[in-house]
Parts: sequence; structure tokens; C-alpha cells
Amino acid sequence: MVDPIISARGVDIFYDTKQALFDVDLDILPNKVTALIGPSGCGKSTFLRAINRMNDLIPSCRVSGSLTIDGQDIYDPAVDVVALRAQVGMVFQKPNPFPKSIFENVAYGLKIHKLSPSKSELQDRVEWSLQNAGLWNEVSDRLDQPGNSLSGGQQQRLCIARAIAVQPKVILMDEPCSALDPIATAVVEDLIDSLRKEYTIVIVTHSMQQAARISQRTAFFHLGTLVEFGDTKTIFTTPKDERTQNYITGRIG
Amino acid sequence: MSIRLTTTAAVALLTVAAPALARDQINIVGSSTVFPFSTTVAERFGKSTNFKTPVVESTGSGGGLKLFCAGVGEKFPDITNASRRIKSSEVERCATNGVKDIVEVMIGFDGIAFANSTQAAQMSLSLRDIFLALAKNVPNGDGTTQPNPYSTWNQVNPELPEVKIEVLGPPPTSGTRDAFAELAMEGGCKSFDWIKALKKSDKPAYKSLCHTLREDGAYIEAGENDNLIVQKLQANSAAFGIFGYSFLEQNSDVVQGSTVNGVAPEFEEIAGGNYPIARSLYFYVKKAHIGMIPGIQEFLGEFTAEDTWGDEGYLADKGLIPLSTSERKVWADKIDALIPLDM
Amino acid sequence: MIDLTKKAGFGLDQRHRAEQRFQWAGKLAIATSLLFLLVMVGSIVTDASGVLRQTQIAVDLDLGPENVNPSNPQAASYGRIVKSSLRDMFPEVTRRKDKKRLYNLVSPEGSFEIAAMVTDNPALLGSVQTLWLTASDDLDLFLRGKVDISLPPKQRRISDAEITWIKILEDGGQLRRVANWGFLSSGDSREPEIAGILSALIGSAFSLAVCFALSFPIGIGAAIYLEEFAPANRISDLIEVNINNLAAVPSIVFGLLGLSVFLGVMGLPRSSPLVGGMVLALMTLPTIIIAARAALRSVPPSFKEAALALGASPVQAVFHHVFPVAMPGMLTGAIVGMAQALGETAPLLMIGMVAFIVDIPDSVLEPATALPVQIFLWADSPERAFTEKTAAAIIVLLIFLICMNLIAILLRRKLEQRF
Amino acid sequence: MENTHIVKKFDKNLDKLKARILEMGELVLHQVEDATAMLGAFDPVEVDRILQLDLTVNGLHKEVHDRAELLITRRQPLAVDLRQTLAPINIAGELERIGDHAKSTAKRGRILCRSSTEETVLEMIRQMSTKVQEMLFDVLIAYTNDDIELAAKVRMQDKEVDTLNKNLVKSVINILDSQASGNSESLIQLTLVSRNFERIGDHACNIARYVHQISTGEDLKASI
Repeated sequence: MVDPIISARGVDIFYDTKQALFDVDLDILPNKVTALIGPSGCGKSTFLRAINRMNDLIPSCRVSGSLTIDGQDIYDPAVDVVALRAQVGMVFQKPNPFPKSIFENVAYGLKIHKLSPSKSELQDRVEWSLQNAGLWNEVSDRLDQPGNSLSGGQQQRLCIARAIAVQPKVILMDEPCSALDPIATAVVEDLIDSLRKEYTIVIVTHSMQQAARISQRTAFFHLGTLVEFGDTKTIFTTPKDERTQNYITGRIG
Repeated sequence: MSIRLTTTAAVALLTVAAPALARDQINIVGSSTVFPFSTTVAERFGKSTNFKTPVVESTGSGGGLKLFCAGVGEKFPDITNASRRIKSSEVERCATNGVKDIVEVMIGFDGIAFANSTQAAQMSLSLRDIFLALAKNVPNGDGTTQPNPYSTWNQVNPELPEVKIEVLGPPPTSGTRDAFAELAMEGGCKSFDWIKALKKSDKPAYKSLCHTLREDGAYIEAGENDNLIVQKLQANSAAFGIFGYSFLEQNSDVVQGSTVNGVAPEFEEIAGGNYPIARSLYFYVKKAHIGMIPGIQEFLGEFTAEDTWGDEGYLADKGLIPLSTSERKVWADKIDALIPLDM
Repeated sequence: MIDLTKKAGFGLDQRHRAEQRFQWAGKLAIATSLLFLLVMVGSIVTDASGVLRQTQIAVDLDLGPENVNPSNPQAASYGRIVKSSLRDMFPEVTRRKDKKRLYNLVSPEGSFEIAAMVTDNPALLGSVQTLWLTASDDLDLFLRGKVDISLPPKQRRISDAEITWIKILEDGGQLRRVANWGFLSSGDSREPEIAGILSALIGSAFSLAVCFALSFPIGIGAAIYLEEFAPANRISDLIEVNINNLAAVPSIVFGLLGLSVFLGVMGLPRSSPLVGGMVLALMTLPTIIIAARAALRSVPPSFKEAALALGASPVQAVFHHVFPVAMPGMLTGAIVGMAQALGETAPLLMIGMVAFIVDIPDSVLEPATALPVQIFLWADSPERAFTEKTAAAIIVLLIFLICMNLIAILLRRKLEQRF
Repeated sequence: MENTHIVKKFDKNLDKLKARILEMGELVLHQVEDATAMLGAFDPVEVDRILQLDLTVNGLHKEVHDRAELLITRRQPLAVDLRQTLAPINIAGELERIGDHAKSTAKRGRILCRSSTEETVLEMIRQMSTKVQEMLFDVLIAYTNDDIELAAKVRMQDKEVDTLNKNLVKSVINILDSQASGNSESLIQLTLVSRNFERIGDHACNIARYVHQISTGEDLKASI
């Protein structure tokens, strides 16, 4: 049995007095795509953002329980959130390239973390990231163009390239394809599948089919609780919990 | 990048400012009436000597004296202009702030014109006419007063034309307004014997009766800008305006001064002391600053030169009504000797 | 069949009419405001046109050794030389009063002009020279037809005798009209014919430079902190309310503050553009802060989020991504504030910048006035010729404003990023 | 499922699919019954009707297939929905095979009529027919009601059919051994008919497995 890379034990998350997540226990295995599904407001995005502490941006948000990455509690006061986020990258729902050139977009993380001391190294690293994000062939001749001159799907892949440039252990994706057309979605999904070899990916999605297609493990959240978690195949063919069944088959439960 | 630049610039500016440079030009404040004369002298002084041109601020007589009396030192003005004499209360205040020796200079007269458009007939008024036309309350014949009932000039005095009373004048903040109230209004006011008697028995009541202008729209506050009043008179030939003699002189093609008590607001008449609505103009010098700020004494010399304030001097061209030759002599001697004010 | 040309039935007639009415109303509104603008600018330009040229008068001056000591030409009384020359030109003038009028044809500046010419070119000394001197404002106004000679002599500034002299001079080719560069290159004067705008222009420029240097970094800094870092609590709310209130405080109040703090406590020099700029900076700060915060708020939060998710610190996220995008908007706010500051006189009054200042300031510490103050002072001057100076000064102010806006637009262009 | 889909059309589509299966099942059931009747009293007109009926069954088979395909395209069913969509394809296949066996049985009736028939064997056949009809009926009910217990019962009954078939074969061998056979052809035909019914039982049993799978997701193919 492989050791989990991310491990949640009894995680409760509150916004002020309102509890958004109840006692979540969840183990995320390395080099797997884990999909978080569930109806809106079920807490899946809250949980995702708890993993790289993006919840810190919301002053009223409070996390209790233990959430560890590689055995370290990320809410330990000694943990530097900047170091954490360098290890846990994130890709957002809407492609959000910086209003800079394609090159600068990818190089940004490398620059702030001082990962590529020389210019040629930086260039190599940017190329490597774009290659791995499957974007190199499309943009290699226009790296100095603004990132937002790309199409939606390309932009999202640029964001993925930007995230992998700093070589994180984990990449969190918050509905990365919801703003993309099916072709772009397919390309990104393919990319996610290929990234699995190097990274651990946690993805929030509203598309059951997408979860079924790209993930190996699926967690179903409902009303702030983790209802069911297991192999994607099982969740989508023979879910154990009736709430899961009702949700994935589109029933009123 | 840009933010760094501007910050450096700001820091640089502030550090430069810290050791304030010694002031090397005369600083004059005070009356807006004296301002045109003071500035003319300042300019000539700056051009004809090696001293810097004095800086002249128009702050009004009261404001000027307040600044002037605030203390001794580079931070405080050297000279203040006044369209009235310094008050004893002001001298006291000066003294408490260490401003002890003040040299008084009377530079000439200013007439206040009561004028209308040249399109209309020239008026011949008495001070009593002016008072009755503009006072808030007027005597009703039996020793009491009533709110001003007059709406046309012929109601005030049957010899005057049947023209609506409409007078444009400066607001209460103006020295010209104070002088007008004191010279014209009060002059007309005390032509009533019982009111004159009131001055002795009840001075506040007397003052309030004589100095209060009506507020029913017959007197219109037209702002401090005398040019504006002149323009409005051109547009409305029925209206009268109250402003300084220099504006009348400069605009004699469009406005004419009414005769007051039979005397026209003309240079000679004001200089001769015949025109009733005329006041003296002064400036005051801080003796302690002489020697500290370069050029004050020389500036006084320029001001009291015959070429400047004499009958043919350039200030006369600017509308200043000069003192008489003998008075000039007296004042010039006092100034030469820097004899401090003694009240 | 569908009738696509059908007008009735959907209230189409009425709807089209309403639309037409609105469009016409809009066009009318624009036309009206344009008309007002045109009238305003037109009248100012017409008034100001007189400033473009000035009249000069040719005078034969005896600069011989008996009048001017060649070793010390500065000590000579050029005023007397001018007067005697004028007397020579019109020997029939004998009465004292008439002589004075005669002397009045030449600007009082004339004697200083001779002194300057002699210093520049000592070769002029020793003989009789014909020099062009600035004519007086009255002469200038008369030549330009601004004096109504149909009025009785008592009611005009130019007497019949003067008109005769002017005609003689004109016929003798002794009058000319030249471009009036002096208006742009000299300081204020009590003589309208030589009064210039430069000291006020430089004063304004200095003040605004100080104002910008102080208010922009401080305002932007405050805005960034308040918008991006300040915790949302009662103190922040209080500060926000106060900033909004400050923006509405009458500007004179800032003048009073400047008087008591900058002049009183800090002892900075009175009438100086430094203090003026500082006071204007106080006045402009709220505007800049409010505009800058609005600009920051309009930046999509996704940029900041993306940067944070990459491991940028909050300060890095703000300064690398939010700030550059908000910069053009901040600049616009700053320019609006500066334009406001440019037009202010009230606060300057309290700190002594509403003053007659001839000398052109070399630094922010020397006394200076500002463009609106100059306009105010000239508008309040008795001499008729100052009317057109006032108009010209307004135009200079407008041009200054246009330049400022132009710079802002150029900066924006440069900084603006598409996203 | 008492929980209905948010998309009501989805439920209707599934219901229609089910209805087609039941319709098909009913036809097949009649085919089996009628074909059994043909064994004792051959009627060429009736046989033709039975053969004709097979075409209708085939048509329904295709319809079920098409409907399921469309449902998958449109709704991308998951979990129980997916099984409810996929199972009818298989069930229809099984039913179609049952129809084929019925057809084959009816055809054999013609040969059996031409010679004397061993009544005891025929009786055994009738028993088998009754049994498989019962199974078929039950499994359709189980399918209709998602009744996995009834489906389990059907699976158990398959053994009875197998036993009957074995007994029949034994009987036929005995008859053939004991006497010089005059009607060996009819005996062999009967054996083949018996074989048909044994197959029908198997198909019914398969259907029962699908019924179980729909409800539980459990595939019983490997076990009973």
C-alpha cells in the first residue's frame, strides 16, 4: 500500500460561526488524480483551498483538525505559507494569466523563488514547462506576446505551465475546464492525465464524466461532509451511499 | 520604478527644505486698497536697486495687521498696509508678541466713488440721501426709526429722479465697505440732530443705526472685485456702484461718479479734502526688521520720494490721492528718523 | 406570413418616436454645452488676442557723456533722458499737466529697457540713438481701437492732445507693433504693458511638482495599504469615512492647516511653492487615495490569487500584479487631483502665495505665485489693459492643464496593459 | 427507485425501454406456449404465425438496442442508470434467443406429427415447457419490480429444468435400448426439443442474473 501524500484527519472548516466542512478524513495518494465532486456549496472547493491555505485570504475562515502533506501539518505555525504554496500549485476555474508576456507568465514563479539563477536556465525551464503543458509547439514562436492573446484552452494550459514551472509536489485544480470548450477540455484532460506521472493532482469538478474520465480516486462531498471516497470506477458504477447514487445519476434524493 | 523615483524626489525636496534659507526680500502684507500702490513701489524698487523685489500680499487691512503683529523674525512680515489707522487693540497685541517699535507711514488718500453708468444722468447726492437710501432703518420723523421704506431715489429726496434704488457694493469683509459705512453712512446719519445726540448717550445703538446697510435687496453685495462692479454698472444703467477712486479713474469712459454734498470725486477735490467720502491710507513698518531684512530703509526712501508719492509722482498715476506738500514733509521726516508710533 | 415591415401593433410607432426624441434631446444637450464652451473660450481668446502683440515707440535718446557716464552707465537717469527726448519731439508742450501726459506715452519700463540695452551693447553710448521702447498701456489700447474717441474727453483715458501726438508719431513711423514675447518671459508687473506670466507659471509648476512628489507616493501607498492589506475592522472603516469626508473639506481649511503647521511649526518660508505644494498635496491626497482605491478595486482579484497560489508573498502579489494594472487608473486620479490643485487659490491665500511677486523663482523655496492667483490679481487690478492679460493668463492656465492631461495620457498609454 | 430523476424525460425513457422488454417477453412467452402446443397437434397455419411472430420479436430487439444507444448518448447514464440502460440490450438478446428456440420447437412439431410419438417423453417435454414458461414469467415480473429474490428463485429453478432434460435423455436412451425402434427419429427430435427448452431455461436464468445486476451492480456470471 502506498503512503498517502496528503492526509486529512477530522478537518473542520468554519466561516465565522458557519461550519462549511465537518470532520473530513481523506487520504490522497501520490501520482493519482483525485476528483472532488459534489453539489455547489458542499465544501469541496473549501477543502481544496485548505490544502494550499488559500483560505487564509478569507479572514473569517478557520481550519481545525489535521491536514498534513508528507507528514507535516500545514497549519503548524512554523509552516511558511509561501513555501507551502511553492510545493502545492493551483490552477483556477477561469484561466487567469498575468497581463504579461507568455514567457513572463511561466517565469514568474521561478523568478520569485529564485529557482533559475541564470538566464539560459530560466529559458530552459520555461521551455520545459511549456513542453510539459503541451503548449510549446503552439507558442514557441511568440513567447513575448501577452498571455491573454491566447485562446481560452491555451491560457489554461499556460496557467498549468506556470504552476508546474516551480515543480510542485501537488497541483490543485479548481474546475479547470469549466470555461473551456470540449476540444480544449479534452486537451487539458489529456494533459492532466500525462501530468499524473510526475505530480499528484487534486481536481474539483462539476462534470461527473470528467471526474470519471480523468481521476483514479473520487471523493463525494455533500453538505460539508465527505460522503463517499474510493476508486473512481466504484463511485461511478456502484456507489455505496444513496446520496452519491442520487447525485451522480441526477436524481432528487 | 516610477514610485521609487517620486519618493526619492519627495525626500530630496524635504531635506532641502529643512535648513530654511534666510529671507532676503521684504515681505509686505495688508490692505487690498493699498495693494496697487504698494506693488507699484515694490516693482520700481526691485528694478531700480540691487535688492530683490519685495513680495506684496493682499490680505486685507485686518488680516495684514494680524500677521504683522504675530511676532518678530524672518517668518513674519516686515510691512503691513492698511486702509485705516492701526487700532490701539492691535498695537497692544503687537506688543504682547514682541513687536514693539512700529513706524507709521501715511501715504495718501483714497476716495470712495458712488458711481453709475455714463449712459444715465450724473447724480448729485448728499450724504443724507445716501444714508436714507441705504440704511436698514431710517428715522421716521418723530425721533424713532422705521425699516427703510424707500424704493426709488425721489422718495428719498424729491429732487432726485424716479429711479429704483439699486446699489452694488463690496461685502462686509472689505475695508472699502467699512470706510463707506463710516464716512458716507455715518456722515449722513449724524446730520439728524437726535441721532447725533444718540452718539453720546448710546454709542452701540448709534453705531448700529448708522452703519447697518439694508438687506432687502436694494444694496447688493457684488464681491470684492471692483472691476466686476464696473461691468455690472455698464450693463444696468439704473444701478449705482461703490468702489475705489482708482477704478473710477481707469473706467471714466463707462462710469461717472456722483457728486456728494456738491463735490465731484475728482483728484483735486479729494486731495484738497473736500470730497467727503475719502480716507487715509497707511503702512506700518516693523522697526526691529530694519537691518535684519535688507532694503527696508531703502524701500521707505523709494516710497517717500517725491517722484513716488508726490503730486506728480507715479502713484498719483495709479490713482493715489497724494498728501499735501506740507504733510508729506512731516511724514517724510518722521520716517527718516524712524520715529515709532506712539498712541 | 410574417410582415416584417409592419409598424403598428407592437407600439412600434410610439417606441421609435420616443427613441428619436431621446436622441434629439441628447444632441441638443451636447450642442448646448458645446455652444457654451465655444462662447466662453471664444470670448477669452478674443480678449486675450491683444496680448499677442505690443506697441513700441521709437525715441531719439541722447546717450552722450553729459547724460550717461560711460564708466558707470547704470547710474544714469534714463527716465530723465526719455522725458527730455519726448519734450524735444513735441516742443510745443509746455504746461506741466500736458507734459505729464506726454511722458505717459512711454511705459515707465522704458528707462529700464534702455539700461538693459546699454548694458548689452555699450557701443550705443556716446551719441544720439533711436531706440524702440515699450509704449504705455493707454497708447496701446488706443492704437488697437479700444478707446471710444466719440466720448467727451473727460470720460476717456486719452485726451485730444494725446491723440494728436499719437497721430504724429504714427505718421512719422515712430510706432510699431511687435510680438509680445515678454508676456511669456517676464514676471508680474503693475504696468500692464510689461506684465508677464512666467513667474506664476513657474510657481505653479514648482507647486505642482512638490504636490505630485508628495501626494502621489503617499496617496498610492495609503490606497494600497488600505485596499490590500489593512484588516477590515472599525478603525479601517473610520479611516475610510474620514478620507471621504476630507475630499469634501473646503480647500481653505487646508490653507489654514498649512499656515499653522508648515509655516508656524515647521517654519518653512512663506509664499514659497514648497509650502504651496505641500498644502495642495494635503488637499489632493483624498482625491488620489479614493481614485487609487477605485483603480485597485477594478483589478480582477484573479491576478492576485494566481500570484499567491504560485507562492508570491502578499506584497509581491500586489506590487507585481495588482499595482501595475491599477497604475493607469491611479494616474488618472492623480491628474484629476492635480488639475484641481492647479486651479486652487483659496489655500494659497493663507500661506501667502496670493501676492505680488515680480522675481521669477529659481527654487521651491523662493516666493512665487501661481497661475490662478495671477488671474485673480489681474482681474482685480484697476488698469483696463489687465483685462486682456487676465484672459491670456486663463489661456495659459488652460494650456498648462492640457499639457498635464497630455502627459497623463502618454503615461497611461505607456503603462496600460491589455488584459 | 422511488427517487426520480431531475430530468423527468430520463425516467420516461427508462420506463419505455423497460416496457419494450416486457412487450418482447410477453410475445416470447406466447411463442413458447404456442410452440409447445404444436408438438401434440400440428397446425401449419399456426406454425407460420409463430414463425411470423419471430420477426416482430427481432424488431423489438432492434428497437431496444436503438433506444438504449440513444439514452447513453443523451444522458450519459451512470451507476444504476447505466445498468438499467445496458441490461435491456442483453435481456433483449436473451429473449430473442428464446424466441429462436421456440421457433425451432415449432418447426420440429411438423416432423413429430408425421410419426407416432412416445407419449411419456412428450409429457416430460410439456412439463419442461411449463417450467420454463413459469421461469420466464417470473423473471419478467422480477425485472419489472427489480425483485432480486424472485430472480434468485428463477436461477434456482434452472436446475429443475436441467434435471428434467437429463431424465428425458435417459428415458429416450432406455427406449432406444429396449426395443427395436420404429420411431427413433421422433425420439431424437424430442431430445432436440428438450434441448431447446433446456436452453430457454438457461436464457431465463441469464435474464435473472441481469435483474440481479441492475439492482446490485453485482455480476453473477461467474457464479450461479
